[in-house]
Amino acid sequence: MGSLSLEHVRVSFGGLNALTDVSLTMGPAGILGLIGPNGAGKSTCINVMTGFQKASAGRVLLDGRAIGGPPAAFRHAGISRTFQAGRLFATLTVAENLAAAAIGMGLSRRAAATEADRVLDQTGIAQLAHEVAAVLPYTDQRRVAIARATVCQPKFLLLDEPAAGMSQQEAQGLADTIRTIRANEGPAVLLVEHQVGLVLSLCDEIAVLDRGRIIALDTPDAIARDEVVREAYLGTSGDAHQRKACA
Amino acid sequence: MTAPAHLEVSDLTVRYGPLSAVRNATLRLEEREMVFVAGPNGAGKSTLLRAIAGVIPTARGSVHLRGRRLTGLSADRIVGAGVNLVPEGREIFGALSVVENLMLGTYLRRDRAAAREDLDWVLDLFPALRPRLGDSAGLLSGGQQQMLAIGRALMTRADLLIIDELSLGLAPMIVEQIYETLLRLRKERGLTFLIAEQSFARAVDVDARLILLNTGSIVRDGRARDLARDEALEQSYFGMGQGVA
Amino acid sequence: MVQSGIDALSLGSLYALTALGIGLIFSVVRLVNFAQGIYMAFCAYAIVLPTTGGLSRLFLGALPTYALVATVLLFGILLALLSEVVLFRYMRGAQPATMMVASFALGAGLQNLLMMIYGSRPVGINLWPGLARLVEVGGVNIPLLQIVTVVVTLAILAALSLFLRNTRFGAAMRASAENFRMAQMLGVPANRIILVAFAMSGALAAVTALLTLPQTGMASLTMGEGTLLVAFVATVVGGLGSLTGAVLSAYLIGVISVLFQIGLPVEVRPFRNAFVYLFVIVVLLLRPQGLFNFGQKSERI
Amino acid sequence: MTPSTSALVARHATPLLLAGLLVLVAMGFSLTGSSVLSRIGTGIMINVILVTGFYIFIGNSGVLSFGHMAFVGMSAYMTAWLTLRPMMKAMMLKGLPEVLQQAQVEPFLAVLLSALFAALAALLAGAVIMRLSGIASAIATFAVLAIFNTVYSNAGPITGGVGSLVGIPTGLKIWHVTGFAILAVFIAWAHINSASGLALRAVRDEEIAAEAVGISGYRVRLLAFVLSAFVCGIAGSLQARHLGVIRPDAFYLAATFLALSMLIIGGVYSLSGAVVGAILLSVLIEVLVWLEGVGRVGGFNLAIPGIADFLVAALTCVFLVKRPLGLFGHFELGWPKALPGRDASNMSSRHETQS
Amino acid sequence: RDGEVKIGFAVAQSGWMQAYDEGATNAAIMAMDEINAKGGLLGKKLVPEIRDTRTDVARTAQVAQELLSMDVPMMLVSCDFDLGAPAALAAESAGKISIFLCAADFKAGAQGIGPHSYSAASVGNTEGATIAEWAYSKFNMRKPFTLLDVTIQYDRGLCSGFEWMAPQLEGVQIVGADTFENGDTSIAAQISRIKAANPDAIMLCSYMPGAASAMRQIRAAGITVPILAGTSMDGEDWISSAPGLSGFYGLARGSIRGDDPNPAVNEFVKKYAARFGAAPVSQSTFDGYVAIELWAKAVEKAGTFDADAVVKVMDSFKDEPTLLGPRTFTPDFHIQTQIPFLVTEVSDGKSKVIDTAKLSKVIPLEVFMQQ
Ligand SMILES: Nc1ncnc2c1ncn2[C@@H]1O[C@H](COP(=O)(O)OP(=O)(O)OP(=O)(O)O)[C@@H](O)[C@H]1O
Ligand SMILES: Nc1ncnc2c1ncn2[C@@H]1O[C@H](COP(=O)(O)OP(=O)(O)OP(=O)(O)O)[C@@H](O)[C@H]1O
Ligand SMILES: [Mg+2]
Ligand SMILES: [Mg+2]
Repeated sequence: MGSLSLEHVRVSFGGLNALTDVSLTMGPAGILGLIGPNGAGKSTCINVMTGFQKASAGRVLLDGRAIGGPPAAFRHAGISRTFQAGRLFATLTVAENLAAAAIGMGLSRRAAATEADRVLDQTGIAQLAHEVAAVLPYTDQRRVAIARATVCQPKFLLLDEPAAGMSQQEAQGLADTIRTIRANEGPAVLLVEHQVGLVLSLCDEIAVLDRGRIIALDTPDAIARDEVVREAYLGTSGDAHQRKACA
Repeated sequence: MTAPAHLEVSDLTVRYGPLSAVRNATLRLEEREMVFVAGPNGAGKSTLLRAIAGVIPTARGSVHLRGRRLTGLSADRIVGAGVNLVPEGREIFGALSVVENLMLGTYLRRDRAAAREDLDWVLDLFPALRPRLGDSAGLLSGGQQQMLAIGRALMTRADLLIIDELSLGLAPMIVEQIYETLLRLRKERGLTFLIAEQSFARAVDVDARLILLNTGSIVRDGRARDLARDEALEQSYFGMGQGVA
Repeated sequence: MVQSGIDALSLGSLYALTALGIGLIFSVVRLVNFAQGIYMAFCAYAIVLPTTGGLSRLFLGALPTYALVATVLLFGILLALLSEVVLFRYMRGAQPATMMVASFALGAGLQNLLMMIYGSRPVGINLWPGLARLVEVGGVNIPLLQIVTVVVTLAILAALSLFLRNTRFGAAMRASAENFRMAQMLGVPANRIILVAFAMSGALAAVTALLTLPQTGMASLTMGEGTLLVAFVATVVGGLGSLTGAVLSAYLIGVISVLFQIGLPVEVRPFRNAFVYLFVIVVLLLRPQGLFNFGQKSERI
Repeated sequence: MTPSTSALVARHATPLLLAGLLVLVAMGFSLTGSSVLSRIGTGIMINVILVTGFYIFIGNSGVLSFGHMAFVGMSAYMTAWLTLRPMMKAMMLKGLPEVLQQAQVEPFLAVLLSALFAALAALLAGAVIMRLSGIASAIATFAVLAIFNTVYSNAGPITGGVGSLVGIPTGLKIWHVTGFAILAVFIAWAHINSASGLALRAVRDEEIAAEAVGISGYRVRLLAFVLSAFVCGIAGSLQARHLGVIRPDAFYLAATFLALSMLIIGGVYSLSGAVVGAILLSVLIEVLVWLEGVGRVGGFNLAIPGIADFLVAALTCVFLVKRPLGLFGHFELGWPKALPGRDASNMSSRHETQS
Repeated sequence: RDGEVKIGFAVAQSGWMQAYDEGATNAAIMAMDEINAKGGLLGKKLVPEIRDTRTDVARTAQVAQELLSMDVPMMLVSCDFDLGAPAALAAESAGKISIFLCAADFKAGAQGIGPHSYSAASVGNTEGATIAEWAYSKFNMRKPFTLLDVTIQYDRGLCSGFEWMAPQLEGVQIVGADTFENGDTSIAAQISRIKAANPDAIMLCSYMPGAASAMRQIRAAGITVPILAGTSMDGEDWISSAPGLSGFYGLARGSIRGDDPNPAVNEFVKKYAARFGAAPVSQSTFDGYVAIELWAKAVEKAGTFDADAVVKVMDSFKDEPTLLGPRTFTPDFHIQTQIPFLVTEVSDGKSKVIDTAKLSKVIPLEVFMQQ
């Protein structure tokens, strides 16, 4: 399995350092979780790894080699993502949403339709194929967004808060979807999420980001017990149900 | 005669075209109550809250605030009456600066000095916003925007706060802090809250009243702890039987 | 040289006033109001009575100056308010393109109305001939009118920007622009705010008419069109939503026009506008977010 | 019908129905045998082609263009250059290059060449301005229109200047033009369903997400721009031959807004909308003008001169208020799958055609 | 009906052109009524068929079609060349005669629309050349400046006629030239250039409203040299825009103010005022009358309404007397290229006829061709 990594990456916006010397590698761990307080720099990490944000310093490495250019170049190299805000092609049908992504990868219209059908089946949303994206319920929109990101078998799949606004039950469904994708297409996954239960249950490894720095990188169990993480992120009083989830 | 409820909703129906998103909803909020609205995706939570705030028209029924009829008033008049809605999806003003967003919350207030103090108070509550006061609000991270939306609502000093999907995109610790603050506000300033959440774990946690919506109708209304014991309910609406919560 | 500078400034001032009127409405309701030009023509015609050819007879023009200015302003304001109340209010949330076409239709309708009342011949109006006088400034003779134009424009700009910056109105206006419903949810009476913006744009159209007439001496159905187009371009080139940007780029286009008029050889001079618009394209390519939009971007991924 | 052809028909129901509609309209105008009516019908068909051309770019890209009338005009002038008698060109258009001086091209070839010329011009202009999107792009297209107008008005030796250029052979038949209109509809339909068309609609809906899936907004926008200029070019060439006289101002703002009104009244996001909008507004204008004429000829002088224009403007406004997404919204004729009401409101606020 | 002949009018009854077409249309109808009163033309009564072009080219072509289907032998078309052309073209391809009410473009004739198309008025180049010659001889113009409004074709013809004539006049040199657009609010830059050139006359090739506002700005800038113009600035309505204006000289084919040296014209103005409630607002009114006059004479002479026969007669008209004086057509020119004009002066805000002027040379065809 290949690897996608940030190497001493710094991102600053004017005076603000969104990321300070972050090094992080996804790939070997299969599903890597990335958690941290609001504004810690999680989305910024994803943006840098997908070409939406230039690093002020440091590099992005794909299989050890530096990668750069516009987002399309990253996508063609097999790096795919979803967005914190769904960003589906609202007036297109679900099938067309997927086909558009395949066209972006250089497929012909016909081949794109075939690829879309394949992914629809693979991700179990074939029944939605002819729905227009804008009218889908929130949960389904998330699933379509993930399906769209898996078109043409990317090697890396970066998900930004895919479970936001979902109930625990729906989040479980999402977890299943992600597992299926892993099983079928085998991309390495980076999962940014505030539903800690989901992250703990799904990830092989978890990185914790706080104020632009990685403050911990460990197995889910270790992270759940980590005092520093609890202070920075989980909170101390009301985490009863969170902990229940990791049990 | 008993004092009128803080909020009295009777027989409220809201339609989107042929579809009734909320049907014959009747509910009552006493002063200083914190009431949760929960229910699965598409149950009509947002619709109910928006209709109460006067953002969407109602097909039938009425809303009264301390005995005063709100139905039919424009949204800004309803704010004037002391009701404020934090909508789903934040709806911050991306092109305006953070401080402008916050100060807009005070638009109807005449007490300029107190408003300034409130600004400080909100920034203490959400310290992440303080260094960003002059920045365009659209540049904030997702969670920071949610903080801004809640902070802005607090700035209105409405005494009935309606919050849709409060914890959306917020880190667990922040959610924790916000609830602590809201409970304090309820105690110190006598605010009333109506909050929509996906799950009712939080309602159980703070021992609040819970209204359960499904496909537009109110199916339960009671103490969250009592409802939580109803296994069937958990199973059918939230799948909490799977042991997630 | 000084003379050309003043020329450019006074031309830019007329553009700037119109750009301000357009920018104001745009920043509040996402509407590029193509009817702004016809407001101006209406205000100008209101000074005289309809006649069938021959000499024009004064209507509002017969009033003493202050009353004339007041009534013409009022006239512009009423027209703008009327278009909001009768038409644009019902188009909240419609796509900008739809509103733009509606405003164009409104403009066409109003122009027809004006033509039905006054006929299509341009009317000579001798407003404030005293302003035509030359005054000596630093050794050059400059028409008093140009000085008045520049001064009045700058005064209006200053007053307006003070008003928008130092009252809650400014932020409320921009907020209503961005998200009408959310503004209402905070208690901002968005409809009233929009009315005020329309009133201001109407007043600006009236001022533009009053400053144009002494210069040209003629009112015509199309008198607002040229200025309107330049103002429209200026609002975008300056950075939409930025009123300062709109004003600055209106002045810039004024300067560029005068420069091309002076600098181009006579055979190429008729192509002046082509050069001006080429310049506009270059600017857009270099700064698509607007020439004077120094603020950060307001959307992120 | 074999199953495969019936599937084909079902899949292409929209253009087939539209073609049928056009044939019906053409028949309505030509069967009376009145030359005046057939002339009106020809004008309507030209409008259909024009608005379809506008739609190909505006509808699919969501970017408003003020510039397309420039391509219509360029094609019209090219038609004049190709079809005017060489003697007249020698007299009036001394600056024309030798090839064009001598050219006397057969009418249909002239349509094709002129439309290609318009497409080429769009390629050059688009290569520069299609980098832009949203309102900046709209203004850049307006700049293109203004430049066209200024240049053609002042390049007397080539264009005859601001005045009318006369002598273009006339004599278009309504059925020829209807044929071109149907061709335009099929071109638009083919584009909608092409890879590039789909990608363009994706860019329209979410440019950032489109970038994330590897689509280049610039490329797909440019292609649509060129294609729509080509279709507009067909309209321009036919327009020149319909009237026999052209001048730069005929291709300026008034014409632009008339075409945009037709498109928006029909529904910017729908090919059916473009076609029906063009027919509807054209017919409405004809009817109102006819009524005004009746009012006048009847001797009662019921009609104030110009009242028809006023009414057209007023009705347009009323219509836009009542149906801000136009007659068709996101629907197409013959598509059984309809979008429920919800998205109409959502999409209008979220996917604004940039102005 | 047998005793009638329909005359087509494809003119604007609405839209901005209406104000310009109205007078000439009225005058043409007066001329027809006079003919009818004398027993008609070839024994037939002339009946006007008026259709509104709505100031729109597409509509113009359409109403022309409608008129032609009524079998009119002759059609009068809109004053403006650009707006009238589609109708004239339609008539041409139907082999019918069309006469522009007052177009000033040489293309309104055999060199443009075709052999059946005429204009009752004079071409812009002629006017420019005429006023140049006149100014030269009347007040020794030596250093003129031309200020061209590029917005319409007429203005360009005017200036190019002036520029053709000026160098042929002994000692005359054009000291400067500049352009503007009719809608420009300010011509300050142009005025600076005029001042620098220090001319002894300004040839203003423009029309309303740009012409009046240019004049106002020129005078306001303290430039007092004579301003010369063609026939487009006839009429009174603009004078109020430049009060106390002096030193303006324009041309006219006839006077609408009742001070025409030709009493017949003054008589016509009175009759017109009596019939339509107001005096004509522009001299182009007369052209409508002249158009009918010329055509009727040709029909009379040809003894038939047949277009080709009538064209033959019209093309042979040399100094044919009309209300406005002699008119000439040739197979090459269906518009007046060398007619006597009245010269109107505006002094102290009052305009009056002070002279007549006629071009001494024939303008060669090439001059018209170069646009
Ligand atoms: N384009 C930008 N301009 C200015 N500041 C930015 C920009 N993008 C991000 N930031 C800032 O950088 C910091 C990190 O943002 P980021 O979105 O990566 O946080 P996050 O960890 O994803 O937070 P959340 O969980 O709330 O989504 C925040 O303070 C944010 O405001
Ligand atoms: N603008 C709209 N137009 C049409 N239907 C709508 C609209 N908004 C919501 N609906 C429908 O009304 C129903 C209730 O939606 P609502 O958003 O109120 O649910 P919710 O409980 O808030 O769901 P969620 O958990 O996803 O926020 C759903 O079926 C939804 O599809
Ligand atoms: Mg984030
Ligand atoms: Mg909701």
